[in-house]
Amino acid sequence: MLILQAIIDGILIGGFYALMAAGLTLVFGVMEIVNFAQGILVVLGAYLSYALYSHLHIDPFLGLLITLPAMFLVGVVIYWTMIKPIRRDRVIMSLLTMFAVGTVIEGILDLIFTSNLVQTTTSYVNSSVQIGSLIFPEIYLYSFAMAVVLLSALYWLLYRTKFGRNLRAAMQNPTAARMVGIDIDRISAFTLGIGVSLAAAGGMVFGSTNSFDAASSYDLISRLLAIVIFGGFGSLSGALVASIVMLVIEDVVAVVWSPTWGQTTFYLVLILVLLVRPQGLFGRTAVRAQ
Amino acid sequence: MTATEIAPVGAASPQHVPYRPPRAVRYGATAGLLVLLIAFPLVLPNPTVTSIGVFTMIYLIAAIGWNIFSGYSGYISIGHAAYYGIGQYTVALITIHAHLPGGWGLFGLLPVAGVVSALASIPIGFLLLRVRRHTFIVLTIAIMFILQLLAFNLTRFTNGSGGLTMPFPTWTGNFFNMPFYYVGLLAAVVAGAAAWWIRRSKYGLGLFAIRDDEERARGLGIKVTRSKLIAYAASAFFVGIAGGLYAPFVGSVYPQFAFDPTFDLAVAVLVFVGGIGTLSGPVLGALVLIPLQQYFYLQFGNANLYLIAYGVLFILILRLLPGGIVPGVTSAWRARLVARARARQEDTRPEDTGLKDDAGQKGRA
Amino acid sequence: MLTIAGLFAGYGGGDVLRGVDLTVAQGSITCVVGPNGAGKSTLLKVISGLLRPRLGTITFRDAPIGGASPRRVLEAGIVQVMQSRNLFPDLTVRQNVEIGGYLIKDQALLRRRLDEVSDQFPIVRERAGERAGQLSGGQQRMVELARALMLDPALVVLDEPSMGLEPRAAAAMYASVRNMAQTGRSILLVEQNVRAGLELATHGVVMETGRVRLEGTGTEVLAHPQMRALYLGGTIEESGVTDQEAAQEKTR
Amino acid sequence: MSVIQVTDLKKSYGGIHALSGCSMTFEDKAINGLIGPNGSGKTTLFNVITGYETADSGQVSLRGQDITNAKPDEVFEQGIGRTFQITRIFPRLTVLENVHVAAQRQGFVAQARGWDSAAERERAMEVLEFVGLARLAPEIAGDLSYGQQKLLEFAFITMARPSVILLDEPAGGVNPSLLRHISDRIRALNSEGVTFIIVEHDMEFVMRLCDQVLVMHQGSALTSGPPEQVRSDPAVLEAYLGTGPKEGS
Repeated sequence: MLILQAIIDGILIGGFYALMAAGLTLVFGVMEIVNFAQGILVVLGAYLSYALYSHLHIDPFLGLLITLPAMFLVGVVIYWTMIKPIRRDRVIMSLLTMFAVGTVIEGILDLIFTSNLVQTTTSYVNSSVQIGSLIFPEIYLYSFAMAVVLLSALYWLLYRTKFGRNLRAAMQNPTAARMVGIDIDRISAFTLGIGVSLAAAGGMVFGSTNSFDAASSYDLISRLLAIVIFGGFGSLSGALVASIVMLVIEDVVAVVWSPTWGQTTFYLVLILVLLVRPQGLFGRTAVRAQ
Repeated sequence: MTATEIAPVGAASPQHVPYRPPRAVRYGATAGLLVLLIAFPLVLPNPTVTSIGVFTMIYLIAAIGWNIFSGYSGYISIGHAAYYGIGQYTVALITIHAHLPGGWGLFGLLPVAGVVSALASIPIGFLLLRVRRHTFIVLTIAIMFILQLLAFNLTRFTNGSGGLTMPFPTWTGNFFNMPFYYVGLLAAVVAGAAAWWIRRSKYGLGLFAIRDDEERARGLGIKVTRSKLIAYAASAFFVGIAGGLYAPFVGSVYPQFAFDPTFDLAVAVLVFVGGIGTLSGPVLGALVLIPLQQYFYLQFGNANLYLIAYGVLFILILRLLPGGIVPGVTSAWRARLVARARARQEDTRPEDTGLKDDAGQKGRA
Repeated sequence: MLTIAGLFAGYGGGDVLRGVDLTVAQGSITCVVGPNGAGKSTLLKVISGLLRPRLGTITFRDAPIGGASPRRVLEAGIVQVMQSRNLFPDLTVRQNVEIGGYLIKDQALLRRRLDEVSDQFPIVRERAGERAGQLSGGQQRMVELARALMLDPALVVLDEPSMGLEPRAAAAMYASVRNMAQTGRSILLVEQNVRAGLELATHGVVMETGRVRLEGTGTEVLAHPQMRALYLGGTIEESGVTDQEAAQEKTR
Repeated sequence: MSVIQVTDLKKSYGGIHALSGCSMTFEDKAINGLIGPNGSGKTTLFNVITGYETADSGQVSLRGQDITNAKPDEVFEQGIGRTFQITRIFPRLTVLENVHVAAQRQGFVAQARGWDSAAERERAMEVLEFVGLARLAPEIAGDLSYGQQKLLEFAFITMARPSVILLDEPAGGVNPSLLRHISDRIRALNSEGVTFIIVEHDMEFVMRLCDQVLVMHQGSALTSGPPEQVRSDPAVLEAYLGTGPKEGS
């Protein structure tokens, strides 16, 4: 029963990890950028929700109406000011640049919020629903529902709209996309905006289910990267599956063995996968045609 | 037809303008710097200042070591804190389990810390070096976090988040920092000598070839996997020593400070700012930035204010001087000399030099 | 309608194109052939805006387009079908064609164009919902041609359209190209399959080492005695070019 | 006498047969020309011989010894050097350092010694002199012009005294006087007993230089023989000109 509970917890938590990982892998798929700042952007999202809740008493879920557009803007600005000017060696340079951008944001957050751990403790954070002997914390249920809604919206955007069609075209064959007149920079800026918004949505849940500070970003980014490598860089479905699988494994190991080992298993699974398939679970050796 | 007759090949090249200052200048500067570093704590014995000196030495060793792998081979690692941590834990665990007293004897453990780090780096490197580019960078930091988690989890061994406490040294007071400083300086000199030697060696030339075009290097008979692994282990060795010096200096070892992601950032920034892949780059970076960071810390009491400064600096360097200060300054200086040589030549021979003006475009990723 | 004069372009250190002069007449099918390394593909890249020329001019219907972005070239009325991997494999056939009309803002016009193109290329309707990556090489090429027509271009530029196609598919593709020309479009194509390309063309152009060496009607060029020399040794008009060559060497 | 023999080599990428059972014999101490229309598999053959790609099936042998799918470094150590169609030098090293990279040594101690021992340095200057780049020795290789980079690549390949040199389009993008220079260097080395295999589209260059010309078409050998014979072979021209538009349907 404990294991069943752990599996369900893993799936519920995996849901909002999928949000953050989807943002990371989408950005990579479109512009080959490993957004190393994704972890701190999640924390930034968490702080925004926290600040709105603690100062203005805006429910974090409702607050997404403010934080998501704001974070979208952050992503767009980062693209135009930081990524677009990079001319050569883009893959490595953009990775290092995002690493540096993340550090600046971390420093700023640390100045504003200090390094005291905080948590967005809404009324439903500590309440839960019980079915038989299974316990479902309300926040997990709500956040899972939100993840499903947002990921569905993302799929709708990608697969049912013209913008999504253009974005996927740019992802599959950037040169051909330019040849039909698609503005790759605009698509890229937009994609980074979406990726950062998804980070913020994940951050809202993260900040409600964990006490955090700016330094939490390191743990987050390494988990997210593990998920994305596991799922294959640039693969959206890979990221979703990997989020759920990784979190389920973590939670199961946590109850069977110990919570700390659960976390370690996370990385050990990653290493095992890479020993067998260096390109990740769903990764193609060449992500895009050159 | 003999070689000298063909017109287009190097025909109108100006007499060579060197890329580096003359040997006498370089050796003189090195000796002068060494004298300054030896004299520094004697002139300014204030413990606050000398403790900045010790931190500078620790980062100097690490930066030189990191550069041997990442700078020379072009594989950027942002997870070398793994070996910083292993070095710290090696010294702390041996001290505690062997019930060693605090004191000079602990410095004897520095080579051990280096060797253990290097040994640990071999299987890790073997795994990491299977992948390239972004996946490599990402995995280096993942490995670092795995080790941090292990340090937290293997409580019986590491005491987990409780950390380990080192015995106090036998010396105190204003003299406290001195031994750490000089041992650190000695280690930094050894690291610098090793980096210099590798740069001069056939083996090192192979590393640079790998940086420029790995497949091509393989095709010229270079054992690329072995070369990269050796460089990785060598850099782990020195970073391990840096960790081994840090542990007795601060007197305690905690997982989050041993396997510290900000250490990774700091080392990468130091070397990038100074000049990646150069001998003097890491030295310049560490000697300028670490005192600045420590100053920030002491002045504003906020450990993370320097994060902002570092981040901004890193962005600026990546944008404006992607090679770092040393190559940036030397190439600007050389451009002036070339321009002058050309101006002199204009009078006698108005042809093109046969060299492209824009060297930047050619670099292969 | 397209005039290229004194065009120099290349990558990195060297020039691949060394003074190309070329005119594509209204309503013609102009085929550029030449041995590998002659600079044919580079020429197309410069025309479509993927590569900036170093020297020289490109004029299309009296407007200069040298160095313009791919988007501006499209807007000017030139659409290029690239050599290979031209489609978006995970989009449907219909989406692939539709995206060719990316620059069309008027939805009604977009639908009308899609209908017209679908009439011309039945495969667009027949396989509308399938992923483009699942089509055969010949079918993909048809979809590419259909996509190129979405903007109703005045000039269609084709880079080795027969590459990788089996003979039957290549024949169908050539028929479509001829069809395009009959509906009033000008065509500029580069071909490896010299005979096929020149028999299709109204105007043949032979390039070698970055310059135009021979011009004439397709059949004239094909029958030219120096074609053998061109492909199997010897340079065309060897004596005639040396002075010009020397002059151009100086301008660099 | 054959030096390199390939037997029934096959290599395909996603359904396209780059090599479809290619068998050829390259003559020892000769200048072998390898020609064929675009996409006929010449570069793939080079890549398979030199270990940059692995064959799906078939055999490569060097003087009777099997070297099929050996690694690039092993192939080089066997005495086969090559250049690339798009020159591959080390752009951030100096010209001299580039040449020294190609002089690898075995053993830990030898590796730890300075990269330019006196004997090596003399040899390096010799090969640079040979191609006329000696005066550019201290320059950064990436700053050289395209033609000079080609010469540099050619020079460092000869550093290790290979017995066979594979050149992938040595004439591409090179101006006429430099071209003459390159063919002179090839002849000079050949007279010292070095075997050449040259992929080249400049037919004049090939026909003037080569002792034997081998023709590839659609991934396998079409014909081979002395330049004049190949040149007048109607099948070769057919391969280059392709088939007409109507013949297929």
